[in-house]
Amino acid sequence: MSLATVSTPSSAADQSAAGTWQVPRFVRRLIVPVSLLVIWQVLASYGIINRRFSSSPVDIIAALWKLAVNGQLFDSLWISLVRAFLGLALGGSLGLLAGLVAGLSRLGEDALDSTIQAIRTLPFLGLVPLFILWFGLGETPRILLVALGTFFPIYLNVFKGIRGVEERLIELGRSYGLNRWELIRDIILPAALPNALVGLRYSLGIAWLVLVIAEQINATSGLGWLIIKASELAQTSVIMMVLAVYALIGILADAIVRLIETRALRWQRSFQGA
Amino acid sequence: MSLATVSTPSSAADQSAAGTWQVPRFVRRLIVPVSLLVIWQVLASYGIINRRFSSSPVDIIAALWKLAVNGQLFDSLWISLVRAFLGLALGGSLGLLAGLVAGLSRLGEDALDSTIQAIRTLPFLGLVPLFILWFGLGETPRILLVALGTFFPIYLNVFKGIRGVEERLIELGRSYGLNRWELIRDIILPAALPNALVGLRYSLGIAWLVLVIAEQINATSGLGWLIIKASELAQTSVIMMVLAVYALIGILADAIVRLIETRALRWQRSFQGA
Amino acid sequence: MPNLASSGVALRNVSRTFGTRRVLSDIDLEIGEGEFLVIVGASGCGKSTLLKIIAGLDRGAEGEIRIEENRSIVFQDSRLLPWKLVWENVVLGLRGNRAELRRRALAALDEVNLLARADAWPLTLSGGEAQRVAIARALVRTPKLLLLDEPFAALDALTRLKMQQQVAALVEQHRLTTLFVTHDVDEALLLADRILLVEAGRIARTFDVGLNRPRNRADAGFISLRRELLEGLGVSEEDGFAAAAQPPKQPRQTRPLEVAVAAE
Amino acid sequence: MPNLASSGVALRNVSRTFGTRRVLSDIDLEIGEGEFLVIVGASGCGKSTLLKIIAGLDRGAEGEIRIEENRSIVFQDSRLLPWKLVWENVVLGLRGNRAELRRRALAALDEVNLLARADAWPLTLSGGEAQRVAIARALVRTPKLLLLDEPFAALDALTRLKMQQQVAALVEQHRLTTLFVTHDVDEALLLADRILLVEAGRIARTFDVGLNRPRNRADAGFISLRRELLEGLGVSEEDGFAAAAQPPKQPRQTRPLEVAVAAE
Amino acid sequence: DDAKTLRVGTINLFGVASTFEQAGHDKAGDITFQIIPFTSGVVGLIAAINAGEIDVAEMGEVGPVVAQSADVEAQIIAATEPWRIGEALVVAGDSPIRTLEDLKGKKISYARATNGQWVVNKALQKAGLDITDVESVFLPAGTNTLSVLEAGQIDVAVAIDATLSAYEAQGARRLVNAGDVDVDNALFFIASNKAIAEKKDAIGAFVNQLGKHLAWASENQEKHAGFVAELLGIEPEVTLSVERNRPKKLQEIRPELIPSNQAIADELFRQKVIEKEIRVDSSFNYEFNKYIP
Ligand SMILES: Nc1ncnc2c1ncn2[C@@H]1O[C@H](COP(=O)(O)OP(=O)(O)OP(=O)(O)O)[C@@H](O)[C@H]1O
Ligand SMILES: Nc1ncnc2c1ncn2[C@@H]1O[C@H](COP(=O)(O)OP(=O)(O)OP(=O)(O)O)[C@@H](O)[C@H]1O
Ligand SMILES: [Mg+2]
Ligand SMILES: [Mg+2]
Repeated sequence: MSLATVSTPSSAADQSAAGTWQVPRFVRRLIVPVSLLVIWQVLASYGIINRRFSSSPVDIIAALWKLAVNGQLFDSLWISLVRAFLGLALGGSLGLLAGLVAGLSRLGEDALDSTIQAIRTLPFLGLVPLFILWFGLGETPRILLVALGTFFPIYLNVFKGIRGVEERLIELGRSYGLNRWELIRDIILPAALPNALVGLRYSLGIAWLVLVIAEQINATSGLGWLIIKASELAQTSVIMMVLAVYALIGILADAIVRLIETRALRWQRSFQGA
Repeated sequence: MSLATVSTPSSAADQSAAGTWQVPRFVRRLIVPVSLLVIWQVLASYGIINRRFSSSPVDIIAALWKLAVNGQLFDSLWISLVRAFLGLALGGSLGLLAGLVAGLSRLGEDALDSTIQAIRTLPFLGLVPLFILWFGLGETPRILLVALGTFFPIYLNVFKGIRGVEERLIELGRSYGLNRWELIRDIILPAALPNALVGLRYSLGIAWLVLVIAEQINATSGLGWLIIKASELAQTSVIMMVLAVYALIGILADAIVRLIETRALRWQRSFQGA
Repeated sequence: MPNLASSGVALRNVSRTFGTRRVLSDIDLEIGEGEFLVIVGASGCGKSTLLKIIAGLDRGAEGEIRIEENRSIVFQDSRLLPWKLVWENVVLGLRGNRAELRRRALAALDEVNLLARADAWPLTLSGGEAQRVAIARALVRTPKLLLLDEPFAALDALTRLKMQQQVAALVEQHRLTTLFVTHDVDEALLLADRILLVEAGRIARTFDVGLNRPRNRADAGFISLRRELLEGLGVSEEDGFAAAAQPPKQPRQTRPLEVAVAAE
Repeated sequence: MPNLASSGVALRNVSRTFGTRRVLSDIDLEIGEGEFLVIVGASGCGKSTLLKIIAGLDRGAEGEIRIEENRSIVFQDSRLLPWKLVWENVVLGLRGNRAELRRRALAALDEVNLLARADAWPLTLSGGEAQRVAIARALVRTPKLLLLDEPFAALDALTRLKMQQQVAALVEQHRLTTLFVTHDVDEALLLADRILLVEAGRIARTFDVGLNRPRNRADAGFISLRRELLEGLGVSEEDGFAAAAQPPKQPRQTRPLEVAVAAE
Repeated sequence: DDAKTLRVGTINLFGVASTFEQAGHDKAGDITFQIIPFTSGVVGLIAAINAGEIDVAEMGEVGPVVAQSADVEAQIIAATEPWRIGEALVVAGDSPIRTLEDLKGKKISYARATNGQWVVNKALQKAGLDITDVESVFLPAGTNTLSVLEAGQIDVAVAIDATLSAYEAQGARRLVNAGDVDVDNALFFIASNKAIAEKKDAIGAFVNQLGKHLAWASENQEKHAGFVAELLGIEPEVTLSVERNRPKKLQEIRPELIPSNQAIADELFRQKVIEKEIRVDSSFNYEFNKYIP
């Protein structure tokens, strides 16, 4: 007979042990990225990485500092954030709406899904000249490009989320006399939420990505402009700095969505990784 | 007492009715996009849409014909398809792998997730110059860019899919002595599959999108190059033709994934829309 | 006996086929207003399918069906919404002031002895607790038609007794029409006005339970009906562990349905 | 009586707390090799939690636990993998030639009278069918330890009898150590070597069932043990529908656990 | 979009109109010049003027040809004097390439359908080479070309000021200036036909203001260099070196300019960069010469 003896400490001891020995989660999550940064810096300091190809983290921070001091960074960051936010708000809510319509009714699916799937594959970059034609030169085409880019992940995930809701629960709602809106609010949306949040996370990333393209149209502001200008003028450290800012914002945005996730999905008892 | 009387026809009658009266699914899905095309053509023919702003469907087909006849279209299409496929294969399999590692183990998550989340927000355009520096001017940077772009949707959805697997089923697997690989194969992957397929669908779209950017890198072939060349020369009808080709391919690719989906998810009994 | 003429629920010549399997055939059924109808039958004979048809949840059924709109249902699985707290699940679909709803939910949960778990997430409930929440959810509203699919299967003897009494009291008080699926013959006899025995998708027999209420297990009428019913189900009263002496495979009273269909 | 010294499963001073709720306290338990141990208790008293601890599935338990690695478990919910066909579910985790596995699965499904549904998707099964597949899945392998959490709750009388016989035969044949949770007192008495009565997270009483096998419900020892057990569960043998005459709220033998904790 | 507001599209990196605002030159009488900076490449400019989003666009010599080939309804209304050392072929500081003849078989990066392509063409022509004797490399807009050059992925690149000077300041070496291969590299201003019809006064005022702005810039080089440095976020020393050779005034639109543009059109057609043969003379508009200060 094969036996295993498990001895679990008492709860109090367990918790104090956790306090003393365990590294907090967010620190553990930082270990790898921070180590990568350190290695990079060391390689750069010893000249193993050519400065022309990439600046060292220290150079990047210096560039950051310089642009932060003269205010250019924050201005650019702010305007980009505003654009990303507006585009995301627009694209996200339309995506949610379209996902709901297509997800909830077959008629909606037949009407929307194939059209959206076709549009989805249109490349943004090809659309830039057309967007200028159609929407002019102001903020409109930029925000619309972001909206277009963020629309799809939300749409796809909401649609799929809704179609993944178990028939059993829909039956439940029907037999308890939920009207259409209550069915959506109480059953379909909560069930689709985990998927919708994945869509949101992805949209956040896309919003940034599209901005760089959108801010090429004509702009003297925004991170996208900053990076393009720096590229054309061969300012490697500025390029890398902007990339670093993007990354930071990305991590931040992601952390926010994670927070929403853990709050909104408190009820879940799913696999947490071994 | 409120009553409802339901009278359902006998099965045989039901099926023959379906045969005679119901429009097949794929035709119904085509109604809206085709109507849009017709409206567009009519508006264009009557000059309500300025030709400068967009070509009419007929113009686009003419442009398509011209490029198809001289072979340029198919050459470009083929090379783009090859690039998209290679990039997708690479990015997709790496995304799957990373998603598995991060999804399956906390250690993996701590090691990979934050780094990937940070990289995810880096804008492609900012990376193009770096890719040229690192990988030269051949096919490598193009394929790698596609791989990078397609990596994230797969990763995110696989990760999320795995983390959405019900703890109950994992318990089941554990108590029936499944080893790690069997647990993955028999429980985690099938449960994560619906999500992974959403990721795949999204990746297909992204692959195209990135190609337009990637094919700016010293390409003299591919759909992206066609579109860039056309926009440099303000050839609206060519741009729109290439976009139409993108859309067609997109619909096709999507249909394939749908097919996979319906086959792979036969077991599901989920909400199909009302 | 309730008046069948004013009946709320009626099925005429209803059948249900999944793929090529005919699961229900030629069901003719009327449930009188205020009647307590119990369905018994072997596992897989079509009880839940019938219940769902009567609940208007099965669009694939053939035949004529008249359903009651104002109904509550306890499914065989508890079907709690995992993202709503226990008490929120209880008042699902009820409209009104939140505090008032909570009050009603707590009262109903108290009835099923689950007051303490009112603010828990459903996924942390035990099997019997989840089923009790589902019962509370059905009982907190006063429908015309109450559909219960093996509602007490996961409950211990005491809780089960209490629940039986509660349902009986409620049904009597509000004159609810009730359709009750169970495997427990005693339960059926204690509660039913009429018992349908379903076999392989057909109503094989109908028992009118003419016993006075409250009913007593020791009653002669009870005992003889019990024997009849058990026989209908293929069990002889004496079946105990003695049966283990027989060869393990018994003649199949619970024939797979294919056989029945093929025989047609 | 099996030899406790060579026992495979042992718990010493085990408790389990969820948040602030203590669900199990000070459980000391040894299961002898080949012993058939039955756990009874009110809904929510901690039976399934105890079973999961013994199955090694609960990492949050405190105390000393020795578990058996070679085990099969039937969960309270059937837990079929929806993406595997019924027969594939049965042989989950078994290795070997696919044709051979299928043969074994079909044999096991035949035993639970479900041969006809071997190639169905689990989501199309009825409640009792799903539970029978779960039973077939546990019985198709021959583990040392068999854990069954209310395995027959969703089954009709006949199928239940047959399953009880089958489990008993299998256990006897392979000298399986078995832990069996049930609400059915008769079932407990028919099968058990020893019965544990759990109350509010503690082992309240232990009954050694010294009756000979095969057991008979009419046996005097059986009847007296039955009365004792029911009393332990808070039900008097005569409780029938007569009890409905009492006020609906009874004194709570199944106290909410908070109360028990607060009293400590 | 009233007749008193002229929308002028320019490119910050080299356009002369981009400093209008800083210099306070964005108003003349009751006319307002709304300067709309584009990030890079003439693609956006042509699309914008085609869409009627801007009235006037500032570009190189090749731009008007491309616009015309795309049926954009616009005409050249002004041009600066030649800017012969404002654009050049550059190589990495340590490059072995010393003469134009060395270009044979090398990788040259330029942007299609721009002045850059024209400079490359003329340089090759001068060395007796054809475009097919070198390997053309097209990098996406916004590429850090200097680093690609230094990494050895390409051998030669075309750059225009201020990029050119910025590269030089970072160690790149000029191989040959545009002027040395007979490229004028003047900046051209095209106006949409609609603007010409409806905003004649405003365009006139713009041409006048442009002349004044150029004159002012050449007299206040440090100040202008400061503006550019601020605009582009680079060192004032670099922009100051740009100032010294910037065009100092406008030239008249006259028939003598046509042959050079026609040559561009013919060559681009020969290379199948543009798809039809065009006569460029119709795109020259002489009526605004009178506004040149
Ligand atoms: N994850 C959890 N979090 C909080 N409470 C829990 C959790 N799991 C179980 N409980 C609680 O622990 C108690 C015991 O649960 P358990 O499942 O062991 O009951 P049980 O005896 O099997 O009851 P039943 O007969 O109804 O299945 C219940 O009150 C339940 O609500
Ligand atoms: N969606 C479906 N597709 C195919 N077969 C189905 C489907 N739903 C039910 N069945 C089959 O129909 C038969 C009757 O199912 P039903 O759920 O009505 O049984 P039941 O009498 O409630 O049994 P139990 O007592 O086990 O719950 C079963 O054999 C079941 O496998
Ligand atoms: Mg059922
Ligand atoms: Mg339990």
